[in-house]
Amino acid sequence: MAEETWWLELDSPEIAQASQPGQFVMIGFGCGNTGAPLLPRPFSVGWRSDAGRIGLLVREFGSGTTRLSRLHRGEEVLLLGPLGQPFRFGVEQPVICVAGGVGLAPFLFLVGEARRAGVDVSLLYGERDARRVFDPAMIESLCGTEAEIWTEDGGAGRAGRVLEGLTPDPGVAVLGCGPTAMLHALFQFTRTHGMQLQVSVEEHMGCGVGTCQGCVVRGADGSWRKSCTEGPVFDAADLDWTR
Amino acid sequence: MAEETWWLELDSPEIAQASQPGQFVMIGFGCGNTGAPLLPRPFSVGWRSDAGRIGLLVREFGSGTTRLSRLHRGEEVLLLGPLGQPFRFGVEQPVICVAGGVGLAPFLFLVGEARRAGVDVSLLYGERDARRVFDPAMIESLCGTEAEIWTEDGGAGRAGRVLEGLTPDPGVAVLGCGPTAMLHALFQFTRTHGMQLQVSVEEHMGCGVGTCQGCVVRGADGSWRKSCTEGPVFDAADLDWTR
Amino acid sequence: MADSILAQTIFGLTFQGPVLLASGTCGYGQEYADLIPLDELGGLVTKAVSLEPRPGNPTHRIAETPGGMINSIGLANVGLARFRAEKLPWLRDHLRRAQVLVNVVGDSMDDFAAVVSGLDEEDGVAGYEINVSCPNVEGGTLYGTDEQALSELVARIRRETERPLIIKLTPNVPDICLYARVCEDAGADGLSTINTFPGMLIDVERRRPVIGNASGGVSGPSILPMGVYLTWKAAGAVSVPIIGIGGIKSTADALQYILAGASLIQIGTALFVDPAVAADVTRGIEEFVRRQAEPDLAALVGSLQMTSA
Amino acid sequence: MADSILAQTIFGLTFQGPVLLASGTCGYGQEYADLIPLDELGGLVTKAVSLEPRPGNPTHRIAETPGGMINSIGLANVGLARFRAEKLPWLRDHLRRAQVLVNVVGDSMDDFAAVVSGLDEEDGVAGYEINVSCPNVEGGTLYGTDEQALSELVARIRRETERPLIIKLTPNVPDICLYARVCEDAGADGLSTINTFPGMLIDVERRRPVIGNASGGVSGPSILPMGVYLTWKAAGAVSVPIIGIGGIKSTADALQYILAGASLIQIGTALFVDPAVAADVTRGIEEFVRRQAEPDLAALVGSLQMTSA
Ligand SMILES: Cc1cc2nc3c(=O)[nH]c(=O)nc-3n(C[C@H](O)[C@H](O)[C@H](O)COP(=O)(O)OP(=O)(O)OC[C@H]3O[C@@H](n4cnc5c(N)ncnc54)[C@H](O)[C@@H]3O)c2cc1C
Ligand SMILES: Cc1cc2nc3c(=O)[nH]c(=O)nc-3n(C[C@H](O)[C@H](O)[C@H](O)COP(=O)(O)OP(=O)(O)OC[C@H]3O[C@@H](n4cnc5c(N)ncnc54)[C@H](O)[C@@H]3O)c2cc1C
Ligand SMILES: Cc1cc2nc3c(=O)[nH]c(=O)nc-3n(C[C@H](O)[C@H](O)[C@H](O)COP(=O)(O)O)c2cc1C
Ligand SMILES: Cc1cc2nc3c(=O)[nH]c(=O)nc-3n(C[C@H](O)[C@H](O)[C@H](O)COP(=O)(O)O)c2cc1C
Ligand code: FES
Ligand code: FES
Repeated sequence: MAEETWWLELDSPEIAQASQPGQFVMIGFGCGNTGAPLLPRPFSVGWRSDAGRIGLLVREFGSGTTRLSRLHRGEEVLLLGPLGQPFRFGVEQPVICVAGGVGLAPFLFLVGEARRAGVDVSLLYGERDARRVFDPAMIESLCGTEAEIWTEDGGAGRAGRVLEGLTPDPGVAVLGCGPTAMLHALFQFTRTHGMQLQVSVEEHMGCGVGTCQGCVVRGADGSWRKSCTEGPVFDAADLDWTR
Repeated sequence: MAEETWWLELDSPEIAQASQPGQFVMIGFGCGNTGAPLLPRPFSVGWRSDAGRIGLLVREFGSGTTRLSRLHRGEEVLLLGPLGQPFRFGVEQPVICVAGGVGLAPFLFLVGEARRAGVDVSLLYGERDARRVFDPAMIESLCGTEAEIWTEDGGAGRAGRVLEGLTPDPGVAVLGCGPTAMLHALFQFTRTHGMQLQVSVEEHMGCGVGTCQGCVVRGADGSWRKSCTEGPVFDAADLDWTR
Repeated sequence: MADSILAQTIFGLTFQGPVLLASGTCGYGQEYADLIPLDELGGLVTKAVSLEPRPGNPTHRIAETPGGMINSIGLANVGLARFRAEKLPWLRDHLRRAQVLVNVVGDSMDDFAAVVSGLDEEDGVAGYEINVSCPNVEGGTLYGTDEQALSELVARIRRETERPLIIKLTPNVPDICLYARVCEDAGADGLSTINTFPGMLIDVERRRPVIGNASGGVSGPSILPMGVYLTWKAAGAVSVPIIGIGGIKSTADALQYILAGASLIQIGTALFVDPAVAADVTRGIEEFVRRQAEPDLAALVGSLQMTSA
Repeated sequence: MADSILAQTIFGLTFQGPVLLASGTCGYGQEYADLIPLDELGGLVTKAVSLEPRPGNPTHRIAETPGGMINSIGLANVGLARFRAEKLPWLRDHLRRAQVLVNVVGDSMDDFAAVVSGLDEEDGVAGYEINVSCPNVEGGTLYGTDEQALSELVARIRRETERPLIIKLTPNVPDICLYARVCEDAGADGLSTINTFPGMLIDVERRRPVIGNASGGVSGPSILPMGVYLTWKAAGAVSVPIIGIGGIKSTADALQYILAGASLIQIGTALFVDPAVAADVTRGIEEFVRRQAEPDLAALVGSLQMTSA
């Protein structure tokens, strides 16, 4: 398993049944929890099983993910979801997923579903170095196909940034999830080459359901868009990429 | 084991070596702990081994004791101690220890030490009901002698309050630890019968070492006495029992 | 019947239970409709409504603090016209027993008055909670910290409506009693205590504030003792009813406010932690009233005893 | 040498490190002598010293709150005469590099002045921290919340001493900048921000306040964002150095204050959690300065950037 990144499975038949790739869940520890995290944290649904289980790819970062890393078998957490707008794709157009780091999560779910639906889909996955790369065998078993892996230092897969794996092709729909810098680069690339792009964005969240307006991102028209209900997946063209 | 009461052993050679019966330790979870308890909590040293281990008798109550109940083997806690003034006793005078509830803790330590030093010591131990009574076999093994057990409902040992086990005798030194109401009754009894009394008091603590003045109790002369450094064991005659 | 023991008439309105959802944490109700049995609660307070729409502050707007959170939403709201046209009809249709209070903000007395008078003919608005205490916008606490201005503002709004007028106070004053009395004297029907504390978090690696607007308002469990204290002080200073707010996430927390003198309470941040908390606390308070063998909830309000045991 | 990178001259005094122990949480030093390498710290601030001894408040004096604690010690202290006779000699003998600031309280201007003048001939006192911000005694924040009275008090004490005069401000005001400027204008050499927030906890089963004196001051991690905010505001309002206080329990917490403009910081409540925290934070700050490739700590003070990345 990749360093400080792990796979977490939770039983939640309702969420498993209703989830679509790109949607997320809020995971919290309830009002009885006295320590951090107070607020629930958003995680992309990374897989679901017919048996009513969802899988999440979690990378340890701060208090929320640290707390998740200490979950023991059988422990309960609060789950709210599935939330937000999924990625849109269809058999009529080939799809390339571009994942940076833990942004891989939604695509683990999407690639499998899309393939089963007969969509022509491929997955590019970049990490800084080999230690961070999520188990390729596990990726293949979840997706039903291999990912094209890139690492900046070349320690695993190809050497370079994941975008180098992308070939210009206006007929292809690009789906992106990862660090902001990567999404910016992806936007430039797809705009230059006239390709459609959807991205999953990340912003701090409060409620996860549209009440608090904490999670907004700037739209192309200057308005604020709630990433929890109008996103997290947006058409890149609808967002403001100027800052 | 008694309901919601358990025996906790911690390795701390320095504390084990230096502890005297009646002294306490502050147990805390450090500055990295984000949840309750924030402040460390005081616990009487309930036993020590030559191998450098101390034993505590803990009864679940609020956030601190709940957190302690979740300690897993090998986990580290912050220990400060031994702190405070111990009970004073000697071979020249028989000693009767009167424990109410988890106030049993310091006497588990004291009775064993006192017996080994050749002191004539006995232990009265009261609880509300049988379910709360700490394992008599364990008491005997720690103390080297049986405790006289009282429960209010008669479910274990004798029926009644623990004070009923006390016979007037001015030649005996009484040591008390337990709920405030019991200590008050003990004070009345010993004063009426001209017996010496030392008590271990309980007050909310901050620092445990005399800096914050949070833990004071009212002295007989109206002054405030720090229970962490001047106590927790006081001569009953030095305290204010009027309120 | 389960409700009757909790029912109270406050500000001339019937509240079936003491728990309301706090302004800014429940949107305009609809967003929580699937998760919270809104019409079984005491009520809800809408997100602030201003005369004109407000876009709100830059991002990040939210961050977690020790035992709480900072928000700097900046009173982002759809404005009076769209609130009336798009949000109020839903509330009117779906909240028939729960009371809807509209949280009102403005840059000037005229602004506040215009929002209130613009809603005063509308059904579905039970009363107004006047927000003179938002730390997230320039001048947001202006009226809340100037006795003279506050008095004029309350009197001015009072002329616009006969509906319950509740002033939401800032904790950020040396003596909340002064402001509480000013509101009562100027004709307010009640007080809400408290709004958030100004706070700031810094990302030390980047040497920048975490919050886009640099600072924001601190809410959540960490402010509970301050809120209980200020509610207790305010309750001792005025005779109008008080809504206690700040850090409530359990029955015991809510009861602290009620014993301190609050007739009603609001839950904000804890809704994010668990939307079920509002119903849980309502149930918990009911159990407490029964367990304490009190005739009803009202008997608990302000029943804190000050003599030692 | 390890110290030089952290050393600063503030108020005309040399502080070998930026960490001081906060008033009321380290007694008169001696109590912590076995646990904390006091003379390796920046310094400590004594428990409040008043002209006459004060017995302090009834019990309970301490309780835990969500992410913090309430204390209502009531400025219990031995009084000027005994402080001078019994406490100061120990400090003088044992703290040779760490600076000792004496926290001063009084009921009147004369009281404050008398304590300061009563210590001003004594060696071992590096300066005074004037406490106009204690929420635990009647009138404890009087001077801290009245600009005119504050100005007169500072001017009055200024006449008694040429030693550094630092005013410890209350967070409980609408605009701390006003009070910060008043102090600077009246001759203060620095400010300490912040003291505690008034708070209350209620034991709902007993329907009584947990704290013997009903309310007390809230300190600890829960007030961190408020303290950082107020330090940042105060630092922007005055040019005298600031000591940041409130909720610090880690290097990152301390750095937030420093980036916000504090030259020094104090740690209080966290000492109870772990007495090692003061030395740990000192070490952590030193590592941070090196890692950020800054010449020294002073380069970090107030280095918060406000433009977005
Ligand atoms: C739609 C969405 C899907 C995500 N999916 C995944 C995933 O599949 N796997 C994964 O590992 N991570 C995912 N994340 C990120 C995940 O939520 C972060 O790992 C988490 O917020 C970091 O939290 P922490 O508590 O560990 O760190 P903290 O130290 O508590 O927070 C540090 C950082 O986390 C972010 N953060 C803090 N509070 C919030 C909040 N309330 N809401 C959102 N972010 C916050 C900020 O960037 C902050 O600087 C997703 C985020 C979003 C918005
Ligand atoms: C000298 C001394 C020795 C003790 N020995 C034992 C022992 O051997 N075994 C045992 O089970 N208990 C012992 N206690 C009591 C133990 O400290 C309490 O069980 C504990 O404080 C309850 O803490 P909690 O966190 O579980 O409850 P909380 O809910 O956090 O606190 C509830 C109650 O605990 C007490 N409390 C809260 N904060 C503090 C504080 N900072 N300091 C002290 N008390 C506080 C108060 O009574 C409060 O109402 C001792 C107490 C003292 C003073
Ligand atoms: C995200 C968010 C938005 C808020 N918006 C408003 C608002 O528009 N008007 C208002 O009066 N209070 C607003 N508040 C303050 C809350 O209504 C409440 O007073 C405060 O959060 C304290 O309660 P809590 O600790 O239960 O959250 C907001 C609070 C949060 C967390
Ligand atoms: C037990 C206790 C006693 C205190 N006594 C004083 C005091 O005498 N004078 C004073 O100015 N501040 C006093 N304070 C306030 C602290 O110095 C500090 O300003 C406050 O606790 C915030 O810092 P912290 O969160 O690090 O504790 C006291 C605080 C505590 C917890
Ligand atoms: S997280 Fe609350 S509106 Fe999106
Ligand atoms: S606990 Fe701090 S002085 Fe006793």
